[in-house]
Amino acid sequence: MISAIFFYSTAFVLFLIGLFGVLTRKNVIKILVSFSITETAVNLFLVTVGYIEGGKAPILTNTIGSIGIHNLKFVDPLPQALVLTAIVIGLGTTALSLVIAIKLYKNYGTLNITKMDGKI
Amino acid sequence: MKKTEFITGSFIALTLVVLLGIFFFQALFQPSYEGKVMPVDNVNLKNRVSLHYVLKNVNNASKYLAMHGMRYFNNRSSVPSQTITYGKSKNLEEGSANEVTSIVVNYRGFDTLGEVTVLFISIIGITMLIGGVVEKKWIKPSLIVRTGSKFLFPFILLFGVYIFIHGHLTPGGGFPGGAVIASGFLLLLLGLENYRFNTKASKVIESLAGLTFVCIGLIGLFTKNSFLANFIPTGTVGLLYSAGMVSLIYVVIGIKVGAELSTGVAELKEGNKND
Amino acid sequence: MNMNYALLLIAVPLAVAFLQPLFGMISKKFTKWVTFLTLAFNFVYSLCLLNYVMTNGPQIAVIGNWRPPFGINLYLSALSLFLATIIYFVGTVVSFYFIGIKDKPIDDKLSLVMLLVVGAAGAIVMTGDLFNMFVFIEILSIGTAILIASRDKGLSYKGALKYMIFGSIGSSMLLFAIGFTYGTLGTLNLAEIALRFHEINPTLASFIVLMFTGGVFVEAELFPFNMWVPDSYEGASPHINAILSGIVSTAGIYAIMRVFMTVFGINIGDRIVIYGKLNFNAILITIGVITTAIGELSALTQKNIKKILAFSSMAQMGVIAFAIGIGNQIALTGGIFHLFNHAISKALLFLVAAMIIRNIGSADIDDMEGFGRHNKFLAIIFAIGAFGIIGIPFFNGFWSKMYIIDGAVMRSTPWTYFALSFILGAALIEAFYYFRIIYKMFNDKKITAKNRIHPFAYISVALLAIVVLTVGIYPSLFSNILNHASAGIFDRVQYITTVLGMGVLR
Amino acid sequence: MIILLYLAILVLGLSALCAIFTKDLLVSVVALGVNSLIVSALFFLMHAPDVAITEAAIGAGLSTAIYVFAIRHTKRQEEK
Repeated sequence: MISAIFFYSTAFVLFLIGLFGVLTRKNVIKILVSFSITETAVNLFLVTVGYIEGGKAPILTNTIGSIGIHNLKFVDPLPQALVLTAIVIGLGTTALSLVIAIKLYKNYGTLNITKMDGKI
Repeated sequence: MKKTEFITGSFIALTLVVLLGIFFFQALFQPSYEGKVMPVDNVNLKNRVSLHYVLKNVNNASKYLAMHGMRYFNNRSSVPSQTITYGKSKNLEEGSANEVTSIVVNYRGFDTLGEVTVLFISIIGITMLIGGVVEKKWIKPSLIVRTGSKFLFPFILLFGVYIFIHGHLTPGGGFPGGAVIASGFLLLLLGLENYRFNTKASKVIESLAGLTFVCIGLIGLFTKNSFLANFIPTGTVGLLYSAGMVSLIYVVIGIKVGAELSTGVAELKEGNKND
Repeated sequence: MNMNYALLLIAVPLAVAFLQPLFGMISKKFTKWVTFLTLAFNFVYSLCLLNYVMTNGPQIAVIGNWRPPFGINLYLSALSLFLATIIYFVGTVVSFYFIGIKDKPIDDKLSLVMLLVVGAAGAIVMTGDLFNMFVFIEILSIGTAILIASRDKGLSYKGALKYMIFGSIGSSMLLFAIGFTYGTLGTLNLAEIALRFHEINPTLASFIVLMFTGGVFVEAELFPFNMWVPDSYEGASPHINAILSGIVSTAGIYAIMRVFMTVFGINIGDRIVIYGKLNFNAILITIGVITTAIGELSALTQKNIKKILAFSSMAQMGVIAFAIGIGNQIALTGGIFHLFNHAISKALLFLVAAMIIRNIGSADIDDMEGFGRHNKFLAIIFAIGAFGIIGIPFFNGFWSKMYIIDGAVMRSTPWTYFALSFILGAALIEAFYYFRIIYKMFNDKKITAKNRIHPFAYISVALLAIVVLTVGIYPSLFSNILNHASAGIFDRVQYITTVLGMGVLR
Repeated sequence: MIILLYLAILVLGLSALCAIFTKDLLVSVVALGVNSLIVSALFFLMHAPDVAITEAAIGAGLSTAIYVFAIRHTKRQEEK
């Protein structure tokens, strides 16, 4: 089975790559792409918090049959619920930021944040 | 000059990022003799509150907590519970087979109301701010693309509806279902060159769906004395007509999210000439 | 009285907001009235609840019939309802002002967003769940970004983008904090975390606290996360700034108070110390001093009235963070009182600034020379608001700053005295630049007015000025509520037993 | 099986780096979509099918489309 440390490391490394992009990129859309990467990484981290080695997907089906206190086979469903919320919130934030970026381009004629300072 | 600036900037950012990474891993692997640490490899559901969500014995757990006090927190698994069998267990306090759905819509339904509001407000922001952006010319789609998108659209719509109607039984639910519906409209927007999305109708649908969600909550408040309380019998686990208001709310969410995301995509594609 | 009906405070604004697009098809003016009436209803209802809570002690409202550590609950104490009342009051006044200004095509959506922002801020101060707080913080930050961008100028889009970027960094950090907390303690309920937070390994606890700062410092305009303040305030319309300063930062500071003190803190002697390996109280004091110093010094160099008020707002947040860092009950009382004064006075100042800018068509303070001769009423009201912020004796800011100084002296360590001297020095600078504006206004110079001001605007600023004067002359009117409020933060056991039931400590 | 997983992680990292470092914004957005898709596969491996479906529909599908529309309204190449 796959260990949780593996997923934690992936999430952190992905988050750090995204953060590096946020800190160094100059293009607005590039910054937003970097943010999307960090958001994905945070979601990965949150799901990993609920990951149990050898657990099953938290859905009661015909093949699983029954669940009780002595045969808990599920991974933790609560972080998954949180991530479901976080993904949708991320989409809302991204869409709004992109519209703001479009309007910035219409106003300044550039997407480079260092070139915006001088104008208007 | 430009290059050195870039290199120093990257170097500073890299140092910051590496420091943060070391910090992360240090937080993850603390020695446990000083206090509780986050379990990495041996997570146990019995130490977490979601144990009661999975076993659907939250009401028992709150009675147990009121009776035993602090002892509950050290021993969550001693709360009386029952075995839940697929297709057999009846009239549980919460009746959906998909545990994630039961948390998203029922146990933590208030979060979902907020989440729907986040999406609503961001789409309102898009329609408000997009004014003055004009659509650019697209390449005219070929006959195959036009016919294919017309042919596929009803099936995609049907699939989206399927996903959110079965949200309490199978993976999926209102949000992915709505997203699938929106991708159907996206296909129409891309595939047919003179297709115009009806923003006004989708606005009405969206508003009414949102109002229905809050009204379901208010009915719970007035009949069961608590906002978003379940007022419909929960039925048998695993049947389509089960889980009480969960399936109802997920249908409403699916319609709302579908309308919202389609509006957002259409506005972003077409722009809005009148400011 | 059934406390579960307190949910109407959140459900009604949401329901009305969902209906606003339909109202917008009828008439734009109608949506503004709807927003105003909804917020007025919320204000009156929260006042009734505050009255009830003051006599009967803190209560909880349960959502979905799931009892607290398992479901989401609202915590209705004197503090939450007091701040909610302030938020709804400022929202009501600003929306009343908003009815008066000239109609624009986007006004129906703008009034919707305003309603949601005020509703979300009210939800943040009442919720008792960590993740629920995150969701409402997101609504607040997205709504605020839309409000900033709504002026439709290049600068406003820049400000909105900056705010969004800081908000995204903050929300990522907040989600990490939530993940670590849930993974360690297995719960998201604030009361249960408060009960068991000291079981966590101290290093991990410090990490969680540090990560949590990211989410709330953005809204609270505190030091490492306040780079968005100048651009956003300059870019936004001035009556939007009244919302930013009076409502958004109030909600942010509440989150800091509630989570850092009640939930992450432990009672030691007569003060609350934030648990963990790092001495986070000292860090908060340092952050407060740095924020105040940056704010006041930058305000001194500015010519644009919106920027001056923005930096001043940042500085006041620094003062409140200093009060929180001291952590004894008198300083906390002062902090809450100062938060109240700041919300009312800053809303007043921004609304008056909006009227002045509209009247003379410029935001530069040099162009305002002689405005006092031209329109005496507005200039006097501006002076009242400014005196309230500076803390001239017998104005509201005086009493709250006295409380804070009292608390800092009671703490009496060399570091506190050092920080206090900085805060007092900053207050002198603040007095200097406010007096400069007032002096300029009453200079003898003829100016020509460009636009007429709607009578509603006069009514709303007069209302706020009356509150400022009342608090200044009868501070004892609020002392009962304030004592209850600070006790609500301080008495952690009461918080835990109210939410989880009396039997929990058995 | 495990080799496939390591390969997926490798592609994940490469797509993230590509999304950040390339000059062409369209390439960057497509790399972001690939990134989301692989993360959604990881969600599935972690027994979170709900999250996996949502991530695939929203993160990899709609979000990419929105980015592409935004790039059409602005400029495709990152300027110096």
